[in-house]
Amino acid sequence: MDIGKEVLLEMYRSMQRIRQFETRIRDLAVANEIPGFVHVSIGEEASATGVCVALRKTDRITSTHRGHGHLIAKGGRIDLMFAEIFGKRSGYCKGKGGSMHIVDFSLGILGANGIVGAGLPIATGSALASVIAGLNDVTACFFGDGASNEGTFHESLNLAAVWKLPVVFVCENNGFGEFTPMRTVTSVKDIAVRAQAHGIPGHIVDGNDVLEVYQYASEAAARARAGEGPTLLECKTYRWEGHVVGEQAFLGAGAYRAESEIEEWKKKCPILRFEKFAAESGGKISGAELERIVAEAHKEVEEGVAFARSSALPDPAEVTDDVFA
Amino acid sequence: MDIGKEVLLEMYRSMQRIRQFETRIRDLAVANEIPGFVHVSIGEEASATGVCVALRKTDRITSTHRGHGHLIAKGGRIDLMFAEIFGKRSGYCKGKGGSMHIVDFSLGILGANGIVGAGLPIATGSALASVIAGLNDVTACFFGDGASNEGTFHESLNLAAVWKLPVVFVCENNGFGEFTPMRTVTSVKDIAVRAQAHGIPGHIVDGNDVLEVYQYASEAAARARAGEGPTLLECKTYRWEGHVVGEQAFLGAGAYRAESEIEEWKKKCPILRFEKFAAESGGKISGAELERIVAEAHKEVEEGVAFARSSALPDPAEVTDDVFA
Amino acid sequence: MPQINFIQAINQALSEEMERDPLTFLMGEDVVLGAFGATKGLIDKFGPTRVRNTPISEAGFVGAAVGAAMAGTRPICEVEFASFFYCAFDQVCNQAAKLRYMSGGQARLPITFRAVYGAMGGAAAQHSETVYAQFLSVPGLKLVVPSGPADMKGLLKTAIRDDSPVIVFEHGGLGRLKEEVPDGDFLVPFGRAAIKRSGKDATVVAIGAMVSQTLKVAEKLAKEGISVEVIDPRTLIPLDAETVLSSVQKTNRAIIVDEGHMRGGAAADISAIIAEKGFDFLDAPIKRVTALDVPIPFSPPLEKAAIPDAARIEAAIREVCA
Amino acid sequence: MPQINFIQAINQALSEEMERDPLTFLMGEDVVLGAFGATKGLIDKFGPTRVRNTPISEAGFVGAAVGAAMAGTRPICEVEFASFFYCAFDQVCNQAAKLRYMSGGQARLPITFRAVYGAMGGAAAQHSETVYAQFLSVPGLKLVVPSGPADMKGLLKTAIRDDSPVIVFEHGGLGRLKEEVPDGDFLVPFGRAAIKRSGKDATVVAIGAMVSQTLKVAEKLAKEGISVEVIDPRTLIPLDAETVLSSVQKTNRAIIVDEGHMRGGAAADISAIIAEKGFDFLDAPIKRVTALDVPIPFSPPLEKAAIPDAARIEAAIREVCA
Ligand SMILES: Cc1ncc(C[n+]2csc(CCOP(=O)(O)OP(=O)(O)O)c2C)c(N)n1
Ligand SMILES: Cc1ncc(C[n+]2csc(CCOP(=O)(O)OP(=O)(O)O)c2C)c(N)n1
Ligand SMILES: [Mg+2]
Ligand SMILES: [Mg+2]
Repeated sequence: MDIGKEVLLEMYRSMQRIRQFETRIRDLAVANEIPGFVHVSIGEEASATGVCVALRKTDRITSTHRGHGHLIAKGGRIDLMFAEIFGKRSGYCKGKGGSMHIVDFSLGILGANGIVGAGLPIATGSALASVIAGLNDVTACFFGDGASNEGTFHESLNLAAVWKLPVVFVCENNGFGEFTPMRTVTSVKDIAVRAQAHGIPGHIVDGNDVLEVYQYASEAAARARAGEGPTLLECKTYRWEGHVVGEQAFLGAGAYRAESEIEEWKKKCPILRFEKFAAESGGKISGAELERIVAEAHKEVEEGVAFARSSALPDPAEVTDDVFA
Repeated sequence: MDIGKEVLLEMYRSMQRIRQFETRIRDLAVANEIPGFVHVSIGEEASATGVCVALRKTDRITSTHRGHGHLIAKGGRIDLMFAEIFGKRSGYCKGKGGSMHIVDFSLGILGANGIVGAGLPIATGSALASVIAGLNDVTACFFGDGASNEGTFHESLNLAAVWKLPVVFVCENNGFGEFTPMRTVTSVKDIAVRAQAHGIPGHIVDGNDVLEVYQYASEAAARARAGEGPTLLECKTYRWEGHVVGEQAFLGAGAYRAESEIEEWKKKCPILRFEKFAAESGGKISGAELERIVAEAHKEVEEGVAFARSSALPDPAEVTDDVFA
Repeated sequence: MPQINFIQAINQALSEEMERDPLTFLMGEDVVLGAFGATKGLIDKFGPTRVRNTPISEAGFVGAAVGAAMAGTRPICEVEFASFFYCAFDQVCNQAAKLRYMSGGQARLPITFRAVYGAMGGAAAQHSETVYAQFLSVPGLKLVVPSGPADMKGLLKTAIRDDSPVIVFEHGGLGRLKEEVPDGDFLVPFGRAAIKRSGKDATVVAIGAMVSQTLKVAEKLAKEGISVEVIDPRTLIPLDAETVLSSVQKTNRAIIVDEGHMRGGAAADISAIIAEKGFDFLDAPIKRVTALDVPIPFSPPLEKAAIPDAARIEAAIREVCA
Repeated sequence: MPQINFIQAINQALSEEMERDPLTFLMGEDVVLGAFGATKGLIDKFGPTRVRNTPISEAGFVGAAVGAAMAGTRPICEVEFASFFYCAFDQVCNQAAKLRYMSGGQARLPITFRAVYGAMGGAAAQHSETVYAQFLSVPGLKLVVPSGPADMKGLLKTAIRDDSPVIVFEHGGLGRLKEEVPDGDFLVPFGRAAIKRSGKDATVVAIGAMVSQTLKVAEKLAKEGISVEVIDPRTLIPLDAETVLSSVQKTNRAIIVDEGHMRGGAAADISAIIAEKGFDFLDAPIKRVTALDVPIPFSPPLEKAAIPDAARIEAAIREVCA
């Protein structure tokens, strides 16, 4: 598969925006500038990016509690995300949702979700809507290895398979659910195998290789669009940071995984990997181009933080708005 | 596997008790002598029997809304069952449960269940209790093809697999969930395949061949007892009667399946099949022995009906008993 | 006006609204065959794309309704017996009810859930429960409990056109109840209670199947000169508290009759509103006539003892009027 | 007596009861590490057979607790945040709550569920809900809401020894609240309310985290000569209605303060009991101070506006005492 330069740069831009956003959010959370729980996806940028770059603007996604990366990859506005996570009126959800509940309907982002596994039936329904309305939009559904043990995972795969719905199920297997190693609570080594329980294709994907993710996602999306039904992609990756920002404070380092394991995975950084690919691209992509993207992302993030900080908090009177349509 | 004569006769007795009980209950329900919903398992006697005969008295089972056969096969008392289904004080549950909720703790029957798929986690927990208490009892879990689309099915298989629990999952695939053909709502042709999603053995079993069911169940129970974990058995069978007794009254015949299909399956009757086997057993089992069993079952059923009819209804004052321990 | 029954009223409402909006569709277990009548024939009118049998996966297909609604369609989702909602509670309570609010008003969730509730004669604890109380304190849901065919048609049509999640509870015992129902576009608004009978001595708020029971009792007591006002709230959320309170202002006595349980039930909810906003009108304690706080038993004499009947309704009215 | 906090009290109760009965075991997500302290160290004392990390499968492991209990063990099942119960509602409400009754008293279900509830600062709608009202009208469950470390220890130990399913709700904001807690075998019985402060002008029934808030307000009002009696029911099922009613008989005024919602909430439940059984004692409307009927919002000023605070509690007391 020959990937055009524009698309390649788009991938790098997405990964940089995610990495810098998440790093900044982490630091702001540690500095107690942000209320509530914050889950970041540093180290997992390639799966969010590879999938969303393979989608059309009119396609939809569902996300998770660790959703910043998915939203950014689908085109989410960093300033509105910061504002929401700061709890400001100018945020995506007027401050009502926060980190775990960011939504942007204009971009087909049906939402992050605080309930593990809840996004799978919702994504399946979103794909069903395409069939009902006669549109050929695809829905991509992000979820974790832990979520694949929720009954909603199988109920959704079954429903999508039986009705041949245009949905791509993307499992980001980062090896842990909270502080529990995936292997200790999961009956199979590879989540992709579970596709066999529903007679649909299941692929193991190197989740730190944005190009490989992009290829599998493109094929799965094309398949879905052609009316051939769902695909399950298992992106093997790893989360560098804690399950929730600040966990070190009460857990201490090495509480549930070895520092060395983290270091091993940092060597497999999806961004470094792409930069290596670019360097070997025989000038197709220049270092200068990448540096400009890094700088642009940095500027976008800093402007986003400034926007969020300078924005007003919601008026308490708004608390009763938006319950019913 | 060489099966002793006592065991063979026990199988025949069980199938006869089930067939005659279910036939009688059906007629009583049609005659409006019984309140509520009644689901009978005529034609499915071999799966209940083959599994339960392979169990020990101290082993446990969970059952379904179509549970009479499971209870009888595990040794349930027909008189107490009739009394319960008639809503009498002398019934298994003092009239509080009815057809869908019969329980006999003394026989390890943890109960029929009105909620499809609810028995799977309960059976898994019953197996967990064996591990906690250090006993080597096995739990067999009956459920239907429809139930295998509930999330509890996968959550239970996963949990049992990860913890290597002594449970045997027995799917009675009779081709329908209510009036919906299994193939129209299920992503796979064979439920047994779903064992692959949990790395456990899954076997397709001729559910109308009590001997084959007995063999697979014996192996699965031995495996569970040896601490090697759960097995999924899919018993292919068919229900001769409606989903619920009386459905013909409002559906009419042939509403959702061809009469010819029913006739085809009646030719595969598990009882006839066993009688054929007996006839070819070279005198190991005589026709007279089988006739005696038929007569005994008939007597037991008629005495059970008489007991139920002559029993008293519960005293309304008992309505508030048994809520809390 | 033609006389039709409860089930026919549902069928009419579904058919008319699916006719009206091509983005409306129906899904649930066995809706294609429509064995019990409510969805019968819809498959022939609207075809397999818009009338779908689901697997037995309540969380899965209820959640699919949520996603389909957010993506611009208008699902009608049937959950056979209301107690099966328990298998999909997260999708109803954490998702459908909260997504609009959490998204700051971005999400529209035009979903209509239909389910059968109540004791109908030996269906036992898992098929006889009156489940709406469990949704009362989940902000974001609208709860509808029609007491007869005309309200059923008009309220169900309103529910389908509503852009928020609505649960329509159908009492399993009312199926054959007949009355005159307007043809065609007949809508009953939410939040408007019906004064089923006016009276001056006591206000009885009755819900769902309890309405007809209460009217019979009121009839009887009228002969003795006890004049009972019977109010059917029709929708529990939104609730027409004004109509209830102004009735209590007139009668100075309040009784709530509900098939749900006493503890934490809809009767307690309405009683508390009266005790807070209508206290000064009251000359007597607020009585509740509800199911006993036990799972609904199977055996008919026990089931009868568990749920409210005419005798208990009558006794309660006499007590507060004494 | 040693001063320990809410979390330490939980840990002590769990450790002592698991010591006491070898058939007691603990399961839930991440209970082995016990990141938040409640289950910390139990793995070292009791080993991997009795302290089990579950997959993220609430229906599966809650149902496993039901089966394990029926098969003779005594599970303690942790469900992190109470709103995750929604994923397992069938196993709690259709199974655990009903199986004893449906089996005519054969089944014993000694299960203790633990879960965190309430707004704790920016956890948003799916992690801040006060969920006990949804269980109030499900007969067969016992509901416990401790307001401090001592009650937490004593009630949790009682829960674990109880042979019926019990849900113990722990407010997420009380974790560091300290008080003196008796060592060793200290049990608090169910169905016995605590009079946290006696007074004569008004009765305030406060639940869970609202107890300490209400006591502060009572303190303040005392200085102005308004004497408030504060009652902590401690268990919602069984409920000690007698203590509440005799207090209202003395004060003639009743207010209920609860972090749950107004519609269909625990406050409505208690209000209705007073309006029915204590009507003649009352000189004023029964006020409820509850969360607004909205999903709990994320942003702190909105969250603060949504849940009851000292100002609203004070205003309500002044209103009924006026
Ligand atoms: C239904 C439900 N159960 C439990 C939780 C608590 N929880 C939040 S994130 C998480 C781990 C999820 O693991 P995984 O799906 O692998 O996603 P990851 O955090 O690794 O990205 C858990 C258990 C929840 N939010 N929802
Ligand atoms: C959770 C739940 N959903 C739906 C139902 C209604 N229902 C009762 S039996 C049944 C069909 C079950 O099919 P299957 O599991 O194949 O068992 P079978 O009836 O074929 O023996 C359904 C849908 C139920 N009782 N519980
Ligand atoms: Mg993970
Ligand atoms: Mg079946």
